[in-house]
Amino acid sequence: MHDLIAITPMGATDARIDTIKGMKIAERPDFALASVAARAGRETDTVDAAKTGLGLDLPPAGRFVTHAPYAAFWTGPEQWLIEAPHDSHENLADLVKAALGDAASVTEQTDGWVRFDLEGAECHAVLELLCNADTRRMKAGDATRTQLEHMACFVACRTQDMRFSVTGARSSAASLHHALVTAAQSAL
Amino acid sequence: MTQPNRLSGGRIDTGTALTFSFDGVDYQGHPGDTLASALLANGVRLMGRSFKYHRPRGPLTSGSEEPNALVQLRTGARQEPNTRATTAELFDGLTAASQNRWPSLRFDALAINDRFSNFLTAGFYYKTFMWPATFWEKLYEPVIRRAAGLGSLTLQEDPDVYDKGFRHCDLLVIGSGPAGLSAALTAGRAGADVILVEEDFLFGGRLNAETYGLTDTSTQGWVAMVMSELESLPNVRCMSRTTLYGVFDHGIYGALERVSDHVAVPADGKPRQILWRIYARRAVLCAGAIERPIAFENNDRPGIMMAGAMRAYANRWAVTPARTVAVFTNNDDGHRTAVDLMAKGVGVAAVIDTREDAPKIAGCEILAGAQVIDTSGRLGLSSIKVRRADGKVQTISCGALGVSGGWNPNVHLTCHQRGRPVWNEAIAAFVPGGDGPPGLGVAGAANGAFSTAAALASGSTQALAALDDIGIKGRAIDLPRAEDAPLRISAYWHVPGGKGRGWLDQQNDVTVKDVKLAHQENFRSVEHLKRYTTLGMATDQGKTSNMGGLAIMAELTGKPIPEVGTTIYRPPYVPVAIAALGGRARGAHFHPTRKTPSHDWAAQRGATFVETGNWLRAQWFPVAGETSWRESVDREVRAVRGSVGVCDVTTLGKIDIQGTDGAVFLNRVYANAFAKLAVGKTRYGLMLREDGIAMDDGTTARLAEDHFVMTTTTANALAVYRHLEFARQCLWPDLDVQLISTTEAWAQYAVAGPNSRAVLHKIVDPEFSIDNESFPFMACGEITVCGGLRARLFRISFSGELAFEIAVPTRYGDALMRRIMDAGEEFNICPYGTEALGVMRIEKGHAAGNELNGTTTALNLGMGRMVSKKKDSIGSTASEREGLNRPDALRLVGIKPTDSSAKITAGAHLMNSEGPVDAAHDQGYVTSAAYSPVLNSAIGLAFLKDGANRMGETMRLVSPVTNDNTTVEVVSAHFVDPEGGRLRA
Amino acid sequence: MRYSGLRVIKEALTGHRGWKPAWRNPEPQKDYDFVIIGAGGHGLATAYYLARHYGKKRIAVLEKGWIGGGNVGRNTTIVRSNYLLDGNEPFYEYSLKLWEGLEQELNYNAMVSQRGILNLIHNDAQRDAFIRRGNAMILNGADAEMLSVDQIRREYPFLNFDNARFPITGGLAQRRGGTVRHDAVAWGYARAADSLGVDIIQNCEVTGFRIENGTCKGVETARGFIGAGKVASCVAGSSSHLMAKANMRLPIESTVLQAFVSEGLKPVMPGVLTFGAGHFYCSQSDKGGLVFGGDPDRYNTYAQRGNLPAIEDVCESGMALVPAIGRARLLRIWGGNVDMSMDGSPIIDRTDIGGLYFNGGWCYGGFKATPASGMCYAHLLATDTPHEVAQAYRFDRFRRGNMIDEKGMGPQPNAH
Amino acid sequence: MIIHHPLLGPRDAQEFTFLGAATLIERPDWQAEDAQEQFHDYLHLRDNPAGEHRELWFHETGDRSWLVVTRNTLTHEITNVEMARDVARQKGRSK
Repeated sequence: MHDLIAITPMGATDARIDTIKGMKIAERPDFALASVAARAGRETDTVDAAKTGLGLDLPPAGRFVTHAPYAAFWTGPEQWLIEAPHDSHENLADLVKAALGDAASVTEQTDGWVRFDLEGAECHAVLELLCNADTRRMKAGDATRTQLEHMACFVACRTQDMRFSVTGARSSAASLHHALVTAAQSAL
Repeated sequence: MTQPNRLSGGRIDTGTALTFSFDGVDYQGHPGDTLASALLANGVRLMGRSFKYHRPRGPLTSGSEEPNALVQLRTGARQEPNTRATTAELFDGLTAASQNRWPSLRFDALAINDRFSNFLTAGFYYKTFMWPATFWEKLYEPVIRRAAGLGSLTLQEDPDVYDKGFRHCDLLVIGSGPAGLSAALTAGRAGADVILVEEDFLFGGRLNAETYGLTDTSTQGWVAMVMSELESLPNVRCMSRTTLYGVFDHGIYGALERVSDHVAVPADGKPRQILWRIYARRAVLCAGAIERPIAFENNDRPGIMMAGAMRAYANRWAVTPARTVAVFTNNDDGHRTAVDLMAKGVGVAAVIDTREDAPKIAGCEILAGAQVIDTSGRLGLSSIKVRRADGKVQTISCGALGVSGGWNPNVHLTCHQRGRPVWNEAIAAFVPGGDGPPGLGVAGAANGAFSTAAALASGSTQALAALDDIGIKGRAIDLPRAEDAPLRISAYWHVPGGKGRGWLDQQNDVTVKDVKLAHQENFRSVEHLKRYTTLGMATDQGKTSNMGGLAIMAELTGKPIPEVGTTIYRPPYVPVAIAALGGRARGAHFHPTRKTPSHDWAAQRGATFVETGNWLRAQWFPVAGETSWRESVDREVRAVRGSVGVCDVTTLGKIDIQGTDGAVFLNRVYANAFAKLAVGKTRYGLMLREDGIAMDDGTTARLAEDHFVMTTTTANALAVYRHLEFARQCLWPDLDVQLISTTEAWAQYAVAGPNSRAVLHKIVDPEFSIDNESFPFMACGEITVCGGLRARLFRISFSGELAFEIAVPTRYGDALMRRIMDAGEEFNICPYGTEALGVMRIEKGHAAGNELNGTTTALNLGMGRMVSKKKDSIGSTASEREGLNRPDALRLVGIKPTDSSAKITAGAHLMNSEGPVDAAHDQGYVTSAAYSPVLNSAIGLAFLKDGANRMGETMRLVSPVTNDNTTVEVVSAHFVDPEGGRLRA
Repeated sequence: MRYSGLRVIKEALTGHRGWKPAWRNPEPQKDYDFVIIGAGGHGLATAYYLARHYGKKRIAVLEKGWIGGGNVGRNTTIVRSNYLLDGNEPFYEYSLKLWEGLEQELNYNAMVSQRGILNLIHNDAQRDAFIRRGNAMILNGADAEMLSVDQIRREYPFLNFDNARFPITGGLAQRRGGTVRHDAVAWGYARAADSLGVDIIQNCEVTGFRIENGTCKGVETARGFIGAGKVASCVAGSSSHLMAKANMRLPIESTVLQAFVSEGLKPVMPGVLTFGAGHFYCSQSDKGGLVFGGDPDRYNTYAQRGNLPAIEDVCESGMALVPAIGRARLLRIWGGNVDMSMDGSPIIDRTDIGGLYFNGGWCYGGFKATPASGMCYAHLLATDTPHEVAQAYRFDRFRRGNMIDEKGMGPQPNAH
Repeated sequence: MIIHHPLLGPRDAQEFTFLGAATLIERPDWQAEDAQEQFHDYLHLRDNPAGEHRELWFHETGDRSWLVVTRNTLTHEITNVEMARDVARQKGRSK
């Protein structure tokens, strides 16, 4: 086993957590990610294989599903992002590839992203200062890709009104964090 | 302190006193006051100066359409020019100053312009100031510029923050007068998501300013009741201090919320304003109407204001501009002002009504069929001259005059998508033409329904119609009984005769005479009138002035008003602070910043960083004792060429390409052949645009039969990805190819130099051999490092040395960099930045951004032969056009100064050693230049006409703009190790 | 009638009764030697130079609306000749020289103000490119000057030098660049052309071309057929739309460029400023408004209005560069149709139809080109040969691969 | 503007990158007799209509789909949105 020490997208060894007037904004480096793209004409095979191999019903556009330890987001036509705990699934891409075989292309995405979870009663008030996603109408399991202070992000509703995750490009983690924190200070 | 013109009642909190200052004098007002109402209460009518003639000016209106009472609000970095005193909410400690005057508001030196007004008519400046030509910049213009302008900026950075926000609703209600309230209530009760926006800090609109309105219940009581119900509904959001400034496509509305303008300084972390983007499925415009003046001689003195404004000041703010007032009107609404002011104990000297059949008012002199023909009072109105119906002229002394020429429906927002209003003779005004923005209904006075009852009814009707459109069932609500008086008006625009000036646009000083002159000189189309006279180009966009100008032009041309036409109202409805439109994207946060995982490590070593595509990249790593960047860069280059160096190349675009047709796909998007690239091999690829011009280059590695990893330049990563998706989805939709960007997922480092293999031996796990046989130049593979961490290894070289690029999951990038540094210690490994990288690639003649400048072909780059003619690839056909293949086409060459101590300037142009130096004899230009510590000489890459055949030629290198010229020799672009022995070692 | 300071005084003292119409409103004749379609800046300038410099008579300019109502009536008033490529720089430098003598020639004060234009530089690659450009300008006889950050600080102390995302590292200045009162340009040319007998006919939309065996005989208009020896299209944003009536497809797409003006302010901006790391350029009008703009809306449109993303993008860039303008208010936004060509450079050329000529593809750079465009178009119409500084502006340059692509964006009009 | 994405519903046009006329899908055959002429027209000549226009938009900060949007260039009204991939197939494009 290698002995290299990982750092989070925010550049530290521990996840960054801020609490602003009851709103918790937590960096979540503890997930592994792998993208899945069905091979030409193999969408059904991919969906079936995901069901049998991972127990996941790959979701339709705008949705994500969870089936512990996995979760899957729709990211594009015939494309999904699979999520699992990093500690237990550091080699997620290999696991997913094994499950899907040649039905789909699988790409490791674990470190492509930074995820922040917003938790609190005022999620809408914060998010409406950041992006045009109509979070008030989002139910648990809704996910949308949108733009936030010039950054492309996923906004996913984990618990209606109460918990949202914002996932953006890892390299701009600090800019995304700054946007979330200033918006919270402004809104709350 | 007393407030001499403060009346009783009003919607202000007289229990609390607020102290404020205007032009250095302290006054008191109350919560609920605007700056204008508070100043009037204190007997101050003079609040500004006009633009051109610097005439004294007082408030004309009580709203955001105000052209006159503009002040500089606040001081220091928060100073804000051209703020309408009529909308500035009073707060304790407010400081305001008048503007566009010197030395003082009461005595303004430039008022001299007024004496010369006869010379300064519309467009006079187009006719003079032409001689001598150079005097314009030297003399005339500076004088004119200093005299022009209104308020001033401090030029300090605005310390406040501004937010942008996004809201969604089924129905957006714009304005909260009777129409707006009934619309919002109707939709709210129907369960629709409603947003109600109100420009004012009080909901209620005109109802706050009137004594008439509802007949059976208290107007104020009803407003309060409706608001409390709306506030209680979870599906309704009421936004006061929020101006709807623009209507954009497909139901996107721009609104500005003034969150903190009514306090001295925004609370910590809070924005001054929020720019809302409201996504509304439907909207109803309930913006009311704007009263219009009548032009007559000297109708611009402080104290002369709109009759409706005078009434609003009395009823809502308990203020009168003077103890004795008069009213000049052409319609019944003007009479309401007289009635209300009398009820407040203000003396009404007379009501001058242009109509012969003017109604009577008990206890008030009505002069029917009369007109105001002149006024006097230097800094404020003292008396008016009236021509009575019997032709006799009578002087009436009064401190204020309320003028009503009728009301214009506030059609502004209906024109934002070039809708044209139509003329309605009954109310002598333009009303929305029905060609407004899709999904935007209009109700109430904004639609010409002037009575309270009509406004209430139309608001509800419009709301129901809008909801029905989007499939929401609503029911009509019970509306209170309200006055339903018809507007009795007989159009009257200006008092004829007389030698003096009657003002139309009081801010820009456009008078009736100016319109006549424009007509005389054939500037008769509305747009010509506006542009020639500047009518309606003031900060109020002509809300109070355009109509009069049109009417007079109609008279002059003998056309009916609608045929003269209207100018187009454009966003914003009221001016919006530029900072609000900028939001948070300011200073260091203008754009996101992208950092590599070893950024902090590099920062700790004192690296200087440079921008590329929002990334920060280490440019060089200075060490103790180095005094110039050149020293650092030279050292880094020598270290790499001499032993080993490491460079963070994480920022290069990385695109994962999978699928059984991956090779076919690459073969089409790259100009050179890729079909036969073997697994475990990497190849350089040149990507062309369809027009045959080079777009990007990079290497692509084949990790498996159906798996490739493409690298792109840092700057083009996004554009290349978009381009590949276009090819995949639009050109060859059935190829089995999947693309995904993995730029962020992998940290990548170049380890370069003779000792690079030795260093990597200590990093790469032993089961993977990296010796020259098993891992030769251009090899690639998936490996593990440091005891099991998955990684990718590529044997590619930008520096021209024996080199590897090694990639690991980004979270381990920082650790790997430190590990490589440890492993390299025995070889004095040296971290190097983009500058050293640049020097080495120039030494090798590798093209980069400066060469791939969007105008160069493969031929120019010396890669003409790479473009395969045996296959179809993007750009190959167009690259054969004659103009791109001239015999003397530019070719990439190297240049060296004949005097090795001379420097080479990138951007300098090449000229033949003999002959003239000018554009006609231009031979080419330098794209990149550097000092090569290996050759101990400046070197450069250049595009030179027919360069391939001019090796050894001596040329002049000229750069007049930087004043350096030198003589150079044309050489091969491969300065170092042209045979490439080192990178294959 | 000649304009002068004395005249203004005389008229002032005699009640301004003597001022004559700046141009007539003639009835169209049944035919002309030259019919120019479009009374914008370029069309009017073409008519003026045809009559004045090429001694031609029987010239009409047909305008569907009011004169000067095209982009000359809605632009950001900048004139400059800071171009890079051989096909462009001589043309724009010629134009700038014509601007320099224009007011005296037209006897109309268009307020040509050579207050200078400054292109800011934010990184080394940009510096290299601007040095190359500055050299190309000087080698073509124009003026150019590289400024250091300190020099820029002295002239524009209020820029964001210290807390910038993309710090200013220098600038390329052209002192002879500046601004011109845009409407006055149209009026000045119209008045001068009219006085030479040119018929300027407003409210006369061209509805079609009469083409007989490959030759254009005249135009159908809202006011009937008007015969012509030569017909010259000069309608900027409507180019494709109009030429389609002659069954031509052009290397042009139309989009909208929004422009912005703030409320009047006392002078702050000495000259014209352009941001090198975002979409923002700015000057201040003599009336005091900050006149600024950025990039087009980037989608095809003829609607003459834009949308929020472009508006916010411009203001974000403005705030990033000049945070001191934050509390100034944006007064008005307008949009002009621009005919974006495939390489970002214009076309002044004959068409394959005899007697039918074309001038267009000015993208959003047409205003500064007005005098040279008029002169070169007049030259082409009068002599049937391209003017020496406009030889590159041919239709066939795309077929031959001789694009004039200043920005290097390729055949994607909205990117230029 | 709002673009009704066939899969994602209404999306702000700000999330998209505009390319140009949908005719860019119809890339000529490189082996045609008059390939040069065909590529010239394909690359450079446009109808550029004042009215209904079929055009390509890329959902840059969304799902990375290329869309063919039918939009009126005078009013900006959008009457149809299709997946570019489907349009390409209808045009007979395959591998």
